[in-house]
Amino acid sequence: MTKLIAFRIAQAIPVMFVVAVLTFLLMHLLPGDPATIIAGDAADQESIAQIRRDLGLDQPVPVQLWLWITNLAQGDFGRSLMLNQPVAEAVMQRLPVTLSLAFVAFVITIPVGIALGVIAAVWRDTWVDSAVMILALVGVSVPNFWIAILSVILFSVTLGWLPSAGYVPLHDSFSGWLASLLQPAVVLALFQIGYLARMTRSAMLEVLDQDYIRTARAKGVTPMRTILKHAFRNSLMQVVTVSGYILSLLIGGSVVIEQIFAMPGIGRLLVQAIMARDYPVVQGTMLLLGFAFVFINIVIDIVYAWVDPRVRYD
Amino acid sequence: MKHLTPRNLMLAAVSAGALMTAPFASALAQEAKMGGTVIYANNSGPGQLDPQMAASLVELEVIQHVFEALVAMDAGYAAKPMLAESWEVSEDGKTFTFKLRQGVKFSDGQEMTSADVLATFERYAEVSPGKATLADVKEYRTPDDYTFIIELNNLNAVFIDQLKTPVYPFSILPASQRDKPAREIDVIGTGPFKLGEWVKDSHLIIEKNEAYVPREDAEGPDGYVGKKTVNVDAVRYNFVPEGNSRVAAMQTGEADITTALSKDLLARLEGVEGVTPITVFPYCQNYVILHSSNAPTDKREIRQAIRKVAGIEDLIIASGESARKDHSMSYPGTDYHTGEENAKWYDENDIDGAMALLKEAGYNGEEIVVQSNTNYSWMRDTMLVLAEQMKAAGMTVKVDITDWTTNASNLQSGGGGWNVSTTGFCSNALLGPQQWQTMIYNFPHIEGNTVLDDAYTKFYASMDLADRQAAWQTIEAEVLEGAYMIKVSDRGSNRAIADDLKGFREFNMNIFWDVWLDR
Amino acid sequence: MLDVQNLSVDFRVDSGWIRSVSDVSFALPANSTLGIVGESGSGKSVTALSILRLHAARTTRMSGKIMFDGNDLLAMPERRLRDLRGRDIAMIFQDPMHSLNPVLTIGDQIGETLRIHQGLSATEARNRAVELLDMVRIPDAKSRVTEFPHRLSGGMRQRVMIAMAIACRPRLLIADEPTTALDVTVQAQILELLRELRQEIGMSVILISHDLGLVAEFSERVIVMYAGELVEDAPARTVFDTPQHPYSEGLLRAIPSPDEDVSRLYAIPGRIPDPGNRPPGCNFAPRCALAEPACHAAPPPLEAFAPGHFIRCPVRMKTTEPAE
Amino acid sequence: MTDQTAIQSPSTMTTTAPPPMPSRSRVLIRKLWRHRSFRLGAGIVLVIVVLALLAPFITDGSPNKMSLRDRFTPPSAEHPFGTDNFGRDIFTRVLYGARISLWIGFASAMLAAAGGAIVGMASAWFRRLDGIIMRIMDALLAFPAILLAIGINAALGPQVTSVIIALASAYVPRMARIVRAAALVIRELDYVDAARVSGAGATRIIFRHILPNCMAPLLVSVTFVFAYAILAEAALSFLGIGPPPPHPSWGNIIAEGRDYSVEAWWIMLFPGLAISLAALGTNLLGDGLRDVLDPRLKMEQ
Repeated sequence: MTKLIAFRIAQAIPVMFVVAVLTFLLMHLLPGDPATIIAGDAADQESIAQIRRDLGLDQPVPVQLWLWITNLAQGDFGRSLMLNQPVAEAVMQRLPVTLSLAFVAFVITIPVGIALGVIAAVWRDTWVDSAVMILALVGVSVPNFWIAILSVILFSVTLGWLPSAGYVPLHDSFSGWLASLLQPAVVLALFQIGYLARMTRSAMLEVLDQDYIRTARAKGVTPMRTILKHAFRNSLMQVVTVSGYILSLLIGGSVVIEQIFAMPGIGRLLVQAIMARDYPVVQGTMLLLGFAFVFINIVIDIVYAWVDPRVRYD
Repeated sequence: MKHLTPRNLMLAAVSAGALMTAPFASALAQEAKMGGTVIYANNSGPGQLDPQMAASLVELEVIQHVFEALVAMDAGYAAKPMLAESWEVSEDGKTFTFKLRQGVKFSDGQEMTSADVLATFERYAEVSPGKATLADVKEYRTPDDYTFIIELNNLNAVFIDQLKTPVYPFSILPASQRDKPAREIDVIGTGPFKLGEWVKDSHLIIEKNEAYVPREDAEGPDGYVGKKTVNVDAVRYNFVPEGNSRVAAMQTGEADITTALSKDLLARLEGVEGVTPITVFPYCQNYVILHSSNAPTDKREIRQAIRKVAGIEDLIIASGESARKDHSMSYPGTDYHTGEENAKWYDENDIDGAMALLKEAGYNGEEIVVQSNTNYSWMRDTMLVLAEQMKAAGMTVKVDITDWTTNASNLQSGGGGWNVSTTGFCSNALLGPQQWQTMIYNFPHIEGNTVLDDAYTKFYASMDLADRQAAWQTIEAEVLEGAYMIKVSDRGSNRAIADDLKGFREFNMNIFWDVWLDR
Repeated sequence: MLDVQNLSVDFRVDSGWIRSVSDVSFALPANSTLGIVGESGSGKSVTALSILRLHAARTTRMSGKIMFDGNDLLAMPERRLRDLRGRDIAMIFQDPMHSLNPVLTIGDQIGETLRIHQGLSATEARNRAVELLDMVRIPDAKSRVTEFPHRLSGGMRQRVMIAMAIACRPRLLIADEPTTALDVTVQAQILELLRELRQEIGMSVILISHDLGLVAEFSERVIVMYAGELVEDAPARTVFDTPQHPYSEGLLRAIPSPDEDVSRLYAIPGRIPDPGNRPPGCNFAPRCALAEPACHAAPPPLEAFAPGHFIRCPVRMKTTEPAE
Repeated sequence: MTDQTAIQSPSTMTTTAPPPMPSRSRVLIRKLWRHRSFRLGAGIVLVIVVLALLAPFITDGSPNKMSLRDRFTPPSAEHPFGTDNFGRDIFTRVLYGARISLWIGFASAMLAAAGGAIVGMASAWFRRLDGIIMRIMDALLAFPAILLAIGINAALGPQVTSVIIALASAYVPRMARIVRAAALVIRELDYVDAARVSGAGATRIIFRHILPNCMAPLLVSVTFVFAYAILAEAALSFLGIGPPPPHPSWGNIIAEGRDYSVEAWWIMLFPGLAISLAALGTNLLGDGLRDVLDPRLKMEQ
């Protein structure tokens, strides 16, 4: 297992390097000069040129790339042009927000999605199944930012039940944290719940068709126990396989949700940085996200091995 | 006052004209309550707080609370001493002697002296994009701890007006910051607030500065000057980019004050209990910018044709902003506001005239690129409507919507192939012709225009206001007649304030000294 | 003990219902052995699964009666039937690879039967599972009990299946092609094991296979099924020595004998008819060398050829005298 | 019912040729038609496509025509979906938006399929490249598609084409994986070997034998990517990096209407419904295709 992890990380490094270089080049292809934005409207060309010099933006792109990579090799992600703080610090400040959002959404998605999928599979081809599957289909078909806006109008503006925007750090107040995350997390989770419910249902149906389910029934095992003990454990493996994908979808989806709910997370950082041509931030964020996703996938591999005995031993 | 409906209030604000009286003045009659934290839902947050590098409103709004300058704007936007006790100008208009106030403390407890002032100016001349102001300085002198003298090489009639600028403000920094690189100072000032917690992209808190030494010779607050008293414990700026969310925050009471609302969003707050929507004038002026070095708008007639088709009413409606119509590049009621003689180039709505001009210019369907951005919807929407108006007069228009960074860079550099774009100018119109100079030349990319060059030379050399006004009228006429820029509107700032936030004074930025929470 | 009367099974398909097993009757006294033989698609497995009602209820329709100890299993509420499953009637399946749950240990899976029906605690069940593994001759049972199925060979897995089936000492064991998926040598061992356990426990066994030789050797009585129908029902020796139905004969000739060349192995020409597309007359007629015009016209009845020997073949009924 | 003895059963050793079957495609079409969700999905998609194509005839043909005096008109007989802040008719914009959104969905799904087919084939055919290609695909797969699309789209600048390229690139890895898996299986089959022995070149084998057999899983994923792309376009527009205004893409209409979501709810309601309906229809259609064409693909999507 340790070998596998080491191997996966080793595999990821060159790929991340390619991602980093590509991001760098793509970013520098963009028109628009960050120095203009930093200087402000009232600045003249000379001041802008000076800012460009100060930031090293007057160097040729290959030189900038080389500098960036050599710094990167020493663990220095550079300094944000707009935020005037180290990229690593900027990312680390926002990471808890995005992770909290993704985590709460994940915690909502997994049980709800699985339960819906199991229910649909168990009552296959009945109205229950149809109802659940229609819901799931709606979940994967409705744009989440649209739902988010409608939800704010309903739950925050009209009913006043939940805060409309903002993020309360966990260490400030747990209930505040949860309240600030509940609405965005539920909205964010809708697509994934639909996806997971659909997937769990087919996984369950496939498992329920298996011979060992017949074996269990032949032993006199109750239907409930058959589903929970015999079928579910097996379909869980499929679920684990996609849970990494779900988590990465959640982190991706948070880009839009953070925007609507004014949450200072990675997604908003990234979008702002692209808009403002804050090159170091875009590059650093993409790179760190890449590592995060590699890490998530490794964790998934480990969980998978834990769930599926066949992998554990081999 | 209590039962004033928002609509009446807006009328009140409108009739108040350029010199803002405080419409909440009656609230001052009540005894101010101490303590509490004001929650301010702002549309974005500062990237940095180095005053000498600060041009964006969100930065300046914080900086004005934490720092102070020798000279600053009063409520009527005129220059008044703040950290200076007073100043004297020599006969030849070249030497400026500032007497500094004694006993003024930085928030770290150090007393401010002329050494700090000197360091500030020296650093400014090196790092600030606004350093052109100091380009003509011959020398600085600090004969004692409380005297600071600036000597210029040439006469500059508006030097003091330049020093009061709220953009790249001449805020006094401790001498210890003299050699700090641009944007990397420690945030220590003499202002009534000091910087508290700051989580970028999330929120920023300014706290009451207990060491603050107010100006006792004034009666009360007056723009950025006067006697400032802090009643609240702190102000928390929450950065909420979505207008919808800011409005929702006001409706739910999560915020006490918000800003940057479109006209339609502001309307949503009308009739909401406990919240008063307001529109603050003067705030900014909106212009259509024409690129005068890029074909086909390098032809004066074609630019003028675009000006003639611009239907201002529709542009204002489309922008979704609360705006007033006015032809001048200065605000009504201020020294440089021009009269009817400059009004004939405004809101012409003359399609026939435009077509005649096009014919005269030999226009033959050449593509005119209208550029704007997705980040500021009022700019985008104004340009979309203008593009339709131009098409109606037979122009071939290509709409190119980019993002703000590209748009802004192109405006600055003249690249990107644009002919027509738009932007708003906020401080320039307020502060007078000297602040307009860079913009007027830069954005339309004007080269070799002797009318403007001569008029500006005359402007700086005139000690007499009437002469300066005459020079400015020439400048403004050239810009508008030549259609380098097309004036669209005086745009107000739409804000909303909770009714229990008392003592609020309307100003171009939101100011939190002398306000208090009635809870 | 078990009396199957006029069992018919229909399955739902896209276009409606099709009959998979039609009008099958047979009986099995206590402590006896019965073989069911037929090709794939003959309905033998369907019949076996019907006894425990293991078909998907949604898509299956069953008629007739399956009497077990005087109770009709087909009419019994699911809850009561569940108590019978694994306790009184147990079943082992053809494919030991897929019949064991891959994510549960074999001890867990064997013990589960005991915990359900005998209310044993987890530890008790575990200990019993070790004993049972011993009983099915799995070496080193104590350590094997915590293994997962994928660690065992096919033969071992089938032994585990058997251990699971006999855990509650059932009175009836249904073995559906228990050796088909296994090597020839392992096949023999498994059958031997079944035989020994049968004696030890004293249970009845229904052995289902396509291999007439194997069934005849193991069982006291044999029924032959073709296209969902019972075509011959007789004592095992009779079916093996003097089968009367032409289909039984074909099955018998298809058994490879050790000294024969495999390439010359006999095969019955043609295919078993689709359940949805059966001929109007005798199901076997299209493949039958003896078929007469009457065979194609109407389905023949099951008739007594000799005492205790029934066949569904009017031709043989006419032409052949019972031996002895 | 699963009686799996067929292969071992001695009696089937000399199986005769199966009876002639009706042509494969006809069977598939009949099966698809019998599939309830396919019928429903195909119906929805068809209606949207027809409305989009007929947009110039149903409406006055000018989605960008402004009428500032008629701004914020609620839905009425004249403006069935109301008007927006420019007084533009939302119904017209939504119909024309269908053209853009469907085109983006269709083009990016096709481009992703083509790209995925090339990469997947290359990976399956040139075994030496397989490791490298699939590692890169895995890494890209780890990135949420929307992030990749944001990055690529930002670099290409705001145009419809960049949105298509960005979304297509984001979904190439998924497609490549599916094609590679299918191609690897087929590659090992006897008839491909036979073709190779008979001297058929790699291109011929790929195009004649392998590619047609990857079509089923590819087609199924194309429908799902189509649905994702419609949603992703809307999200990109919402973030301000979609097709540039005044293009009336559904995402743009919502993005422009969000400031008026309370007072003029119709601006964002109708395009939102349109997106949901289009995605729903495509998903239903995809479910049907999957069930019929490729029942084993269930897990992939």
